[in-house]
Amino acid sequence: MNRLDVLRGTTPQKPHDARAIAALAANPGCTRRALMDGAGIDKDAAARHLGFPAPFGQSPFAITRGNVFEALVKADGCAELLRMLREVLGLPIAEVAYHDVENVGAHLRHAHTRALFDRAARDGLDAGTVYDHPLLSLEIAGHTAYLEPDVVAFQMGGRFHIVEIKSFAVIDGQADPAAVAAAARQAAVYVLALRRLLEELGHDPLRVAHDVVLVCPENFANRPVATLVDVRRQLAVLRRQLSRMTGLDGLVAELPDDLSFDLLPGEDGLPTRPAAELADALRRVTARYAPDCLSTCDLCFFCRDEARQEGASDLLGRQVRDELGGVASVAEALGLADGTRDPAEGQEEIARLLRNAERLRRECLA
Amino acid sequence: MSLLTSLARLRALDEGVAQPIATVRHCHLSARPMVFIPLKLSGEAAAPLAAMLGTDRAAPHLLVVTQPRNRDLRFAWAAELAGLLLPYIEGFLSGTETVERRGADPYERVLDAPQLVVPNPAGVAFTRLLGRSTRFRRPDGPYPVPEGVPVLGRWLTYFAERAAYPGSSLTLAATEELGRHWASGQSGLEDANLAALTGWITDGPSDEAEDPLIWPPAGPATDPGFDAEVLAPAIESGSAERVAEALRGQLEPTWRLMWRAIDLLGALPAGAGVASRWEQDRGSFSGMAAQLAEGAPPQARRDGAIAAASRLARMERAQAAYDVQRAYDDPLVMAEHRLTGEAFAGEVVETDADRVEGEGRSRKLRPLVVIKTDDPVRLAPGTALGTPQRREQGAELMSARDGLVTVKITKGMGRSKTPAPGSVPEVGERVCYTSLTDDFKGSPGLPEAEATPWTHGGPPPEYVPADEDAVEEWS
Amino acid sequence: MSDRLDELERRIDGLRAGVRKAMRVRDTVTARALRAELRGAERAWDSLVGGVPESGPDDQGGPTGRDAGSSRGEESRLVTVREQVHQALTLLGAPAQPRLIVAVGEAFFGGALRSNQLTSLRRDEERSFRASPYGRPYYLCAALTDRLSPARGLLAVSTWPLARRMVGPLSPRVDFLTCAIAVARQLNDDPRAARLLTRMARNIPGGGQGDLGPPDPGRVIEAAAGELAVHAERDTRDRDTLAKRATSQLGDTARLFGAATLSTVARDTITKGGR
Amino acid sequence: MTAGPAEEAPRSPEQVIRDVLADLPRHRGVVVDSPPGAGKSTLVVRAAAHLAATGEPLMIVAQTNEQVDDLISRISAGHPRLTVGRLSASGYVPPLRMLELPGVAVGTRVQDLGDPDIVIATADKWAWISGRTWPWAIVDEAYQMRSDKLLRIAGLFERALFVGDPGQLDPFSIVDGDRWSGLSWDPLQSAVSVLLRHNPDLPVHRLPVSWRLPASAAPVVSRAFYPFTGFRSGTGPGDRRLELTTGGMGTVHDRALEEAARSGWALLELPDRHTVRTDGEAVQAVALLAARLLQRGAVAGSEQGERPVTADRIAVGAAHRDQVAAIRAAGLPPEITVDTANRLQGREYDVTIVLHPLSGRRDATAFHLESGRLCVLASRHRHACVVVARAGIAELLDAHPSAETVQLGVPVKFPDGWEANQSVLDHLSAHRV
Repeated sequence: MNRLDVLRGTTPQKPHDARAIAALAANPGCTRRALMDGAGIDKDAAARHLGFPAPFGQSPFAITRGNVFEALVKADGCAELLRMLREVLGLPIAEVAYHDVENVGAHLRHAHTRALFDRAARDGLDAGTVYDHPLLSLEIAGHTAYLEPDVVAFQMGGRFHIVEIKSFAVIDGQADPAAVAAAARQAAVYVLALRRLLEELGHDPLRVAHDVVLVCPENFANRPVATLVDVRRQLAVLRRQLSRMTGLDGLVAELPDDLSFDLLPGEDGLPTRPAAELADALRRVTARYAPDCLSTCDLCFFCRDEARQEGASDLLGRQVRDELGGVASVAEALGLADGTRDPAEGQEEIARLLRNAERLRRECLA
Repeated sequence: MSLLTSLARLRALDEGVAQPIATVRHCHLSARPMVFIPLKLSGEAAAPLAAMLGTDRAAPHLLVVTQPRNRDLRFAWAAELAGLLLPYIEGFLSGTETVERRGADPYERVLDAPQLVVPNPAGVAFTRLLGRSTRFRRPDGPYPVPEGVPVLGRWLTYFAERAAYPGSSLTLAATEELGRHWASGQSGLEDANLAALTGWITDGPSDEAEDPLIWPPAGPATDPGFDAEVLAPAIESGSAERVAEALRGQLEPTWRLMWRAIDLLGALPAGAGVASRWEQDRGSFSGMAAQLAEGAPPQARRDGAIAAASRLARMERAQAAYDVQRAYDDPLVMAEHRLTGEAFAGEVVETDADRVEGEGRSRKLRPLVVIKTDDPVRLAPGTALGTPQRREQGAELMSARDGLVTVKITKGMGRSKTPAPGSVPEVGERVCYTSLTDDFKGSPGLPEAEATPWTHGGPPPEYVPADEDAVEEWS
Repeated sequence: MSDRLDELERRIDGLRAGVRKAMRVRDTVTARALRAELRGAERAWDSLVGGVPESGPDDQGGPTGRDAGSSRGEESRLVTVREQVHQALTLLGAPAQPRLIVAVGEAFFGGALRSNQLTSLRRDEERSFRASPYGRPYYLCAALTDRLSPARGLLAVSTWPLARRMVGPLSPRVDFLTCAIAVARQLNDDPRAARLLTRMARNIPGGGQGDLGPPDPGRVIEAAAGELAVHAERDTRDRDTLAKRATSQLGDTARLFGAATLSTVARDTITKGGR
Repeated sequence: MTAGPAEEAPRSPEQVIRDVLADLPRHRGVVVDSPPGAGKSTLVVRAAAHLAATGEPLMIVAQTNEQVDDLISRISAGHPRLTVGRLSASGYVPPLRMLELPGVAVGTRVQDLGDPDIVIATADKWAWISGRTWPWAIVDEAYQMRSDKLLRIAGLFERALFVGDPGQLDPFSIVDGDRWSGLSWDPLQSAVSVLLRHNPDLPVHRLPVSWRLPASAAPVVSRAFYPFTGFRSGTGPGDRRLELTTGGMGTVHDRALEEAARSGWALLELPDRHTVRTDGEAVQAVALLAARLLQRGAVAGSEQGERPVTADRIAVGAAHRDQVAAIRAAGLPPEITVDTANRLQGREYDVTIVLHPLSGRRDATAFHLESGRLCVLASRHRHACVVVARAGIAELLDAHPSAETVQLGVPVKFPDGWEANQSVLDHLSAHRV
């Protein structure tokens, strides 16, 4: 049995979605996170159980807005979408065939998707142009994750394009770079999944374009606008992270055998494991907290609390941590600064710098 | 961020209270700032939800869009906003002074200018979007909007753009200004939370700052929990009062924080360069007002090639000047450069005030000053130096070894054969010299927009206000 | 009274805080209970503050942010939802989504339909049909997918030729173009009609002219017809095949409202068809 | 540089130069990408002479005064008959060697120069010139030139040849330029990218051969920094030799130099530790390497014959100014160049000693990962490059969070700094000491 499964114990595996997979790259240096993701443990549930609920939430207005916009893009036989595909991909007029993969039962969707794309890839003729609600899959650390791109577009030219529909606005050609990046990372997951699919089917994976079609509302109107986004960089990062995930066993090997992240869910699915016990278990694998985690990891408040208790300079951010050279603890750094602590071997320089800085601050604030 | 600031953060973390990283205030604070706290509807680009604003901390105005998705209510809201902001802005246009310029006609400059204070950079960004979504509207034509709205749009755009202009104080983001003067014991990311940052500076840190129930976000984004549990039902109910009350509850805590932030900054003495930078702000503001009066078209959506290049040149120039001025105005800022060896301070231990170089006509007064310093000097001989103690002075580094630095004074000693009294530091005086100097060579001109070269796409089409701009949906 | 108000407000704040605390730790049970109390308190507050109607402007503006229900809605309240939908669909002459039906209702019949009024419509129609088949002159029924299952979110009219209610791969586009032509033909001076046509026209190559002014119906019709010609032949073929299958494989009800057990029926009927 | 199709059938440098010259009259602009040491200056001089020969006046734009002076001496060496006018700012003092050159006039105004065949100046100086246009221009180091500079001078010429190295550091600004991102004329983009976005049909040629980089380096640099537009080295294996005439004492520094002499690369790896930027040990190691290199009487043998590696043929490169200062302070012979990547651009030495930008760090910022930085540092040498670094860079890269944001409408830059660093590190690990 996979050691990661042991780590998870009776806790049901949390399936990865595209966002979760994309998030693997957020902090690869963090063993704690890598193991929890690898084992497929619901970090959000864990965080709540530990008494450190994640600071994330989505406004109902945002959610409605998102759904309404997607509906608008797909309304009237994808009229808007076709217009945009004709604009950005030069789609021929004749290509309008629409396939709603969801017309089959959920249990058949993946197989149906495979069949449809296989046909499209084999004979471009009479293939669909817009595939709505396809279902792709990707292997993550030995488990299959199912992924639902918004739309996959297929072109007579024989290329597949991932279409990503987002409800953040493109204003005068610009959009929030963080939001675009997130969309690109997510789309890259779909591109990779679709490429793997074609490969399995014996087609050229590169027929999936690395340019994804990002559809957003334009300016302040509801009118959708499409932009091509090159996700090659995101793909490279993604491949790296996935190969790390398979390499997790290395990490796992060093873990004590009795270590378990099991939440022991009860009848109602709520964790029953004593929070303190879970906390101890987590603390046995090192985290690598950085303030950036506050926007990328469900466990952030737990790890920040840990960093506070340790008085770790990580609290102040990666940059500060780096400026302090080898010095990891706040007390140590300050001790070196006001000379109450002698530099350990290799700390002479940072000590000199800190003392200098301290001298200057005193002089100026005197 | 320098090691000096990092040290301050460590200290703050250790002592549980923010540490000063400036000894003077580097931004201008208006006697009558307009505090402006906008809220937007989640999931929308620029759908205003509410704003709390005003110049009187005791009497904030609350503007609310009670049906945030209703286009007409949105413009009504913008009109109300115009009704409050425009009188404030235009109030400054009456008192002016005439400024003579070399090689150009004199112009009228306002004696004082308005100042917009928003909670955070996101607030500035939203102000920009509000401006963008209203400045192209028309009071006439197919989709008319209330009178003031297009004008408001232009001013909001202007204020948002000024916020990006280094050293300008026309628009301040509270978190940024506080962060420029105090180092908290948390990360820069967490400093973006106004409640948290002010907490560090005043009562000390508390996780309550992250609890939206105690300290609602300072906007423009609202707390999702609030949206779900309070706002949505209130809007459902169709009760305008209830929506207004809900939003007032979200805005009032931030309102108090904003004035607290202003008081904190106000308690610091203004740096020497602040007045001159504010003077530029007044000039810029007067220019904008003039353009508006002359009926110039609204600011373009994006800068054209020429506009972009000239704006970049102006901003780089301003940034350089701002950095140097801050260092000259503030020993604690200068200390950052002393730490990296680009500046040094110490006591004058020896001078040769009447030293001269050259013979006959090329005979020049070149006094030497030797300074004893503990700072690590990393300046090569020949480096041009300036000093905060005598701003008109020019100097050059001769040599620096074992804590003794020899400096040659090259400028600012007056015309006579011997240095003007006080122009050369005396033995025993504490002085500071730095390679940072603000000697700006004017930047070369740019072609007219009509003469944009082929390498940059050639002349752009002239802007004609199209109905398209005016009718653009706002939903 | 005002102390009562204060007291209420304190209580409301307390309850809200409670709900949000509960929500943050996903304690839905508590949250639900508190919410109930909260609503009560809020209603009390409303009535105290005085005369706020429990149900205000009924529409949040819907997806595109339309203005709340217009006065013109009033007179058409007399016409039932069912009839309004029928009017709209008849004008369009092709299966359509509630969104479009509502827009047409507004633009041409001064209707005040709302999408959510249409959600249950198909089910009601089916119920009434099962109760007394063909008891009504027409039914608002489903369009059928290539698996003869009801196509999601499409409404159609029972009196149409069967093929028109079939959805082949090209049909969504074809129907859109058909609807565009219909709307263009009917174009009146109502600004809402113009807005609708503009929206449709800009998605037809050669049909739009930016967002400016009222679109030229003639031009839209020409453009739409032009693209229709490209798809027509294959679409008609697909639909006819589907229609034949529907006739041979489906009973009356299923033929109108779609095969109930979709995938299974579809699959073994396909194998049947193979024989 | 943005991704392009890989080179078609490899053309010889001479063919490429002919293609370029042939294209000049046919197009308003011609772009030539030149990887490190691929004979960019040679091309500029050839093109200058070629254009001057048509009798039409020519203006040349370089980025720094050094580059201008260097070009002038090359031109007058190769084509003594050509008259050259050097425009300079009033503050500038021309080196004596230049005043002695025949047919070279120096002045601050075009009028002061007489009417030379070629007028040459820095982009900054050209920006002040007006009231006259030239039928031809050559813009050197065009990838290091910000597009707003080009905007200021583009009115001065009708047609232009743009030459530069796309792999080096991009121009930058001290202010945040997001408001312009995505614009085809973004002033912070390089002159070439803006030029090509507005004139996509202009021909882009590539010099296929690096004369500077030895056979041991060209493939490494090409793979890491020019993944889509490879180049090869002009010299074969063994054509470049580096001999240490005096014996070593088996210290790590000696062994590093010996490895470098043998293979063209060496990685002197210090124990894994997080350090401050001015890592004393690393700085010491760098200084020692330089000193030992001189002591051991290194001799460089190449197609240009044998010559001792004197101090002026050695460069030390680092990422930050304070590192440079620290290294200088460590007491190197003043003739040895010590500088940041930015300032080493376009320069050439026999041996370079590099303090790895990621050495001793715990996290990498975009600055440290920028591929152009490492590219400059790893491509200045004719014979060998010795890299000094703390162990642990592999782990740093492995743990690097990728959170870079994406701006719409901005062409993706290749190579990705992470990939480039990885690739170079892979190669260096084979030469670890």
